[in-house]
Amino acid sequence: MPLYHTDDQSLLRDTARDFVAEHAPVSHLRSLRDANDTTGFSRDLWREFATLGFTGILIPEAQGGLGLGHVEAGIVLEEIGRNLSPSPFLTTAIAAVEALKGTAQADRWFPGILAGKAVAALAIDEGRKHNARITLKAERAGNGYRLTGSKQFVHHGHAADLLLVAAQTDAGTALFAVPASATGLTADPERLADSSIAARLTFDGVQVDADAVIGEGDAALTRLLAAARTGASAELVGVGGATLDMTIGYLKQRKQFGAVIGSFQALQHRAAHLYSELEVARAAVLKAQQLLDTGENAAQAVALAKAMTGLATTLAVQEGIQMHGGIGMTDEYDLGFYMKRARVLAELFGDTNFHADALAQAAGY
Amino acid sequence: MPLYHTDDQSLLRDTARDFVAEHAPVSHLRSLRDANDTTGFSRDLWREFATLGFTGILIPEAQGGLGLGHVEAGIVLEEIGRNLSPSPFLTTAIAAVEALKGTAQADRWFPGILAGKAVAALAIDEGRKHNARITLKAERAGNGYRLTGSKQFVHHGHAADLLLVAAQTDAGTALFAVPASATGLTADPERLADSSIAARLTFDGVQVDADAVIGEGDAALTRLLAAARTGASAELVGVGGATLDMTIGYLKQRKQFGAVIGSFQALQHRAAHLYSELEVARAAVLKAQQLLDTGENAAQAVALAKAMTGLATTLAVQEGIQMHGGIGMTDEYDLGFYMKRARVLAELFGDTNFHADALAQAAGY
Amino acid sequence: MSDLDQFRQETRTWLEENCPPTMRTPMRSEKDATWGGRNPEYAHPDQKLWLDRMAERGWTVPDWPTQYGGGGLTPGETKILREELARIRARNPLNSFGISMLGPALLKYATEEQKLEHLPKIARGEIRWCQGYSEPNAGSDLAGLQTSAEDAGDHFIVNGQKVWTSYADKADWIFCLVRTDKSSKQGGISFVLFDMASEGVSIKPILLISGNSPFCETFFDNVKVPKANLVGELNKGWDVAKYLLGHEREMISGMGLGAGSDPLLDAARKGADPLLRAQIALFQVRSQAFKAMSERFIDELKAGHAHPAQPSMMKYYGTELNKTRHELLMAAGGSDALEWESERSHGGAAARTWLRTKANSIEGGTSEIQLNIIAKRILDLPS
Amino acid sequence: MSDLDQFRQETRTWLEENCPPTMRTPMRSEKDATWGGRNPEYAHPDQKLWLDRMAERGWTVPDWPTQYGGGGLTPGETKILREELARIRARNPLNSFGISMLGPALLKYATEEQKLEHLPKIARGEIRWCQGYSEPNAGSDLAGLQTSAEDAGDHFIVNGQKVWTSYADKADWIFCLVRTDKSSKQGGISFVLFDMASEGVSIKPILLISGNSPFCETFFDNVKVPKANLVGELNKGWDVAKYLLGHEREMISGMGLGAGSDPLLDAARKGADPLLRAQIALFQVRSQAFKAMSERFIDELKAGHAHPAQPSMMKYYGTELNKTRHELLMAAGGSDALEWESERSHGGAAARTWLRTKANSIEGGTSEIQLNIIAKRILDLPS
Repeated sequence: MPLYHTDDQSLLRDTARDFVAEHAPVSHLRSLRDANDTTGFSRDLWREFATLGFTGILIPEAQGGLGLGHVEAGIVLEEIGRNLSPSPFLTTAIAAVEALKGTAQADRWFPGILAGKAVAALAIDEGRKHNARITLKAERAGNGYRLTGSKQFVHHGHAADLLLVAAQTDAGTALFAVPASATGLTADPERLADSSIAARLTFDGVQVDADAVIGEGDAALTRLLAAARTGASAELVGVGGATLDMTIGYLKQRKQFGAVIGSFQALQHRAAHLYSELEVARAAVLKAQQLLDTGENAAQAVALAKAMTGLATTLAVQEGIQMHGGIGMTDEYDLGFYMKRARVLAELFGDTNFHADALAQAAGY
Repeated sequence: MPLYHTDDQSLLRDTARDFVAEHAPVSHLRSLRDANDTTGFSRDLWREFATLGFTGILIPEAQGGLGLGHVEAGIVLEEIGRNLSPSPFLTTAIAAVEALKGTAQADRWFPGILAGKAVAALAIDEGRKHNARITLKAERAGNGYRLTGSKQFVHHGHAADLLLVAAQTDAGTALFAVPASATGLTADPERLADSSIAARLTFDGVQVDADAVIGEGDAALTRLLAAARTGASAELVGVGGATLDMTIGYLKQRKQFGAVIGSFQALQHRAAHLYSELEVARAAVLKAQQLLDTGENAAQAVALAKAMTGLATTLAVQEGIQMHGGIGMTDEYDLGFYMKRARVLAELFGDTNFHADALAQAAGY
Repeated sequence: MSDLDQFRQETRTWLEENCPPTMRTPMRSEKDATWGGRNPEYAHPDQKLWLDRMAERGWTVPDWPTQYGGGGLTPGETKILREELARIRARNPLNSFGISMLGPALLKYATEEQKLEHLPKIARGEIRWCQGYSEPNAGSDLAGLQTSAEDAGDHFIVNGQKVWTSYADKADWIFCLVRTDKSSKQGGISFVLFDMASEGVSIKPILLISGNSPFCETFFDNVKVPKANLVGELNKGWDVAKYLLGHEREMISGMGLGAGSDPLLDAARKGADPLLRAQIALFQVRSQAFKAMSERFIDELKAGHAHPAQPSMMKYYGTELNKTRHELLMAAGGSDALEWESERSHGGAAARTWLRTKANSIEGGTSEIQLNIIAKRILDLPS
Repeated sequence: MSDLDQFRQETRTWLEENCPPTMRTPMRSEKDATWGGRNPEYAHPDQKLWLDRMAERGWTVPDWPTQYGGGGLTPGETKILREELARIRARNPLNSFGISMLGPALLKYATEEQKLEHLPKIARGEIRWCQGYSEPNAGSDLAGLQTSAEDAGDHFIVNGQKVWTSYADKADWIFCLVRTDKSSKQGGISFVLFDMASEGVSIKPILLISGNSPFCETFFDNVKVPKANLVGELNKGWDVAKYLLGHEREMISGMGLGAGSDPLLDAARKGADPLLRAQIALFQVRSQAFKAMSERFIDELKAGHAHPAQPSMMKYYGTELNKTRHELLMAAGGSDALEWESERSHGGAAARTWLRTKANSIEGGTSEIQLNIIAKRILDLPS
């Protein structure tokens, strides 16, 4: 498979670009924030995503979805990144769908997702840094399990209908599909720097049926995380790309010392270096998406994509702010939002260091 | 003590600068190399160092030396670095003198060092990377010890009269003063990339008297290494400083695209950044020298000096070569010699990573 | 005992008696800082006590002459005072742009009348100053500034707009660059002082990405400024501004030096993944070496050995370090550090400070400007 | 079975039968490379066998047309051939600037006669080429070149000097930029080919800091060059040169991609201190991502989607990576890697290669030139 978008994929990109830029530009995020919105995204927008079919992008056609792959999902996510659109798309339509696919729970949740009603959240992290240690306990109880423990950094965790919860059973790791309405579950929503809302969740003996288990062993969690990390990488590419565009635009327009600052060689070289890093990151992401879609072993490509986009987009926002000078520091200008979102995405599902370390371990050192 | 040179020290610098530039400029190193010299330095030059008093710079006045400190030693070393002068000054007049000072062996070796005859070498490393592990065995035998094991990266090890050897006794680490003439000692000289010669030494049951022990426990070795590392840092400052000067000179003279390339902003900013790194490194070195001289705990300042000069001078030679373009790659031009020497010095007595790691451990993480 | 030893002993005793214990605890937030001014804000009454006691001795500005409210200390005594203050971890009695920026410029360029008028009030924290340099179209390029001061006999009429005026909304007076001659660029600028309560001055705070508003837009609409408030010669304000910028740079570069316990080391000790640990370890090499550089710089400055453009190097290096420090702190803090409003995160202190540091390499002359200055004035590279 | 599947099967079978086992082992040093030419050097006789067998099928240049000595393969087939060669770790049958640089330019700009004359000899490795671009006063700035070609009826008389001519001392022919019009800068340059055995050509190898001499100074003293050897239009050699530089850049950027087993990973596995391990891990992120970028670039190139200036990005990124790779290898190798002549160190292989890589970001257009090109041609930033 050549490492670029097919004509169909380019067409999808045009559609997604127009739609997201029109319906959820940065001003949309800004207005949610300024209104002190407590949901963290617009449910209307989520339904519009459904109307376009986006919420079913990974759902098989036989189950009413578009039956497309991670390349296509990434195309939508990149536009979400470019516009900083608050959306449960990544957690719901990508990660949750990927985890539910082929399980008994798919029939229960896919219709709501296809309709743009159901929202899913991912309850994975237990400490301030993402890591492989899961301590939330799932004990056998009745004809199911009882969950006890806590989670944090759960985007949409307070507004979701469905929580995908990584837990520890007697037999090892397992992934649970827990309805948000379950008794004993409390969600403590926290606004983050990028105006998104992530919850701290407490599971106080939450009782679930046996069929809440959607995967035992590491496989299900790994599949969910691969989808989530690749998605976050695509979103980072969007954030970094938009930052570069904004910065290049500013360099061409801002005058100092009687010249457009984009004519200064030092800034040109830094911009060219940044462009290179972002292009390389983009390639790494597309590679991971394609491998996920062909069903090959994508573990390393996924880690690579997340690690590389973390590097490239972090550089993009740093250079973006510095090259803009004072105006980039103002809340009125959009650039700061990009820096904040980049930071959150870089941290999400493991940062560059986490994945680089994982790759080193996988390579035997 | 203010963190700059006193008037006396500045005077010494002028003397050292004139002397080294006249008697041991880069062409001196080049001619030794081209003659395929097997000593690695000029014994005539070593005697001239003695005539100026340099070889006794750290030896107390009561024992015939100048009774100066590490700041002054560093002033001479910086000029050695600027001119890439091959010399046993660092190993002999700095490290060995510091280790022998106050021991019974001082009377035996100081006169030869003061006369510019005796040369000392430091046998510390046992593997390709400097570390704290000493396995060369010193067993009690007769009225002394028998040494068995091997060492590498021992500059002047084949030409020295005296070897300072870190060994492991039943009681722990100890430092031995071993005459090069000892039976069972073989030196295998190897030319290094920078045209210096370092030996691999084999100790095959080398018998020494009990008074060959010039220090037990870590203290003596630590004192020797502190002097050696601070000295190597000063030499690195010289290498980096000369590289910067050479590069700035070239930037002012070389024309491309109808302008002097030093007028291109991208190169200006990189040169200014390099200048900053070198200034910061220079301050760290002076700090370490002063602390050694006042007898305060200098361990961290020494590690810092070696780590920081490794960073700064490595950057200097990298940027130097790149900004020179093709001419810097030719053997005919001196710049390549600076790159090679910088690499050897960066590795000597622990590289930046080694010392940064040591500092982190000392800071409790 | 030498005179200096005796001075140290006396100072130590005085500080023990006069520095309130509350003023020896670390500041919890920016609100704990003492800025003085006509409408001073004190989070704790001891702030005022501590300020008054220090001002009484002239020790808010220990090395200024006594006739201007200073302590009249020698460089050696000043150093000892600072060491003794650091020893007991005393808080700064007075944060002040008047001290760090304007004062040195007045000492060098002002008339005796101006000195006697302004310096004592600065020393006692009675008047809080702000700086009016940057304009919407003159950021890095100060020479492009347009705020005009027209000659109206015994006063100027000032019209125009400044941006990035630090704490203009809290300041009593402003030191300000104005254009007094439109025919030349740098030559036509003058340095004037005026009261922010003057008619025609209006202020609009700028909300920053950190959620705070330390800067303002400041508008001047026919503001009357007496000619007696001109500092230095007419049309030679550029010299004053350059001199003063040097001091601003030093102050900002000081941010590279973490004081007291180091949160980054604390974070590392709590456990960081191996790659972050490596990054922190290498950062610490530069950070600690820069501490040595700062000592050296101050010593050289005192001895008159420092290159006049060295403050640019210090400002460049120190601010870049500080940005890196907070990137590392954010990485160490993980998702905890991303919280923006929670009590647990002290109202998003980590993230807000991280974002605030991004301005370090912009304000007071961008890193790019400092690199230009180093390249041209120290390395002598051609334009 | 699809046609491509069948092609793969046939190719695999043919390679199994025709690639000598010795040619499937890693090269121990540069001497094991096959360069062909009038006076070919073979460290092993199988090199010749392997070259001849591949050339016979046109597979030294699989995608060139058959009438010029190529294999006439489609892009899909060419990719499969490369994959199958990689699968058995076959050595490159022929290293050649004729293939990597000159060939593509001739295919685009040469006359039919020129193509028939030169391309088959390139394909079969009969003629070894070198490139005459850089001059003492025209390094990054090729437009400053001075080697002149004067019109003398049916031929030119070439005078001047080139530097950094790779392997000029081993080359049979040169492709060379010469000035045919002094009145314009880039407009007055022509692209000519001539035999290095021509009277008036002399060569002096340049000793490099690595101790090797892969480059030469090349002098032309009234060298006669038939006008039939002009490629493209007179005074339009700049276009040919730019086209060809694109190919050179691609080739050099390929160095960022370690092939086969990775010595850096091997070193890391043998044990590196924690900070070096961290640096290698982060390097690997960029290095592996660049592998993906290279795939993408080649795919886009084939599809005609690649930005025409994208080779500059590839060259920049790939060469900077390769330099970093060898810095890390030196750090991992410690004092062992500093030995320069010992057998143990294979004659200082690590250090010499490390030093050699420093030229990667200089030759074929410096990193600075590539960044200029990216800034102007891709990002559209103004001059």
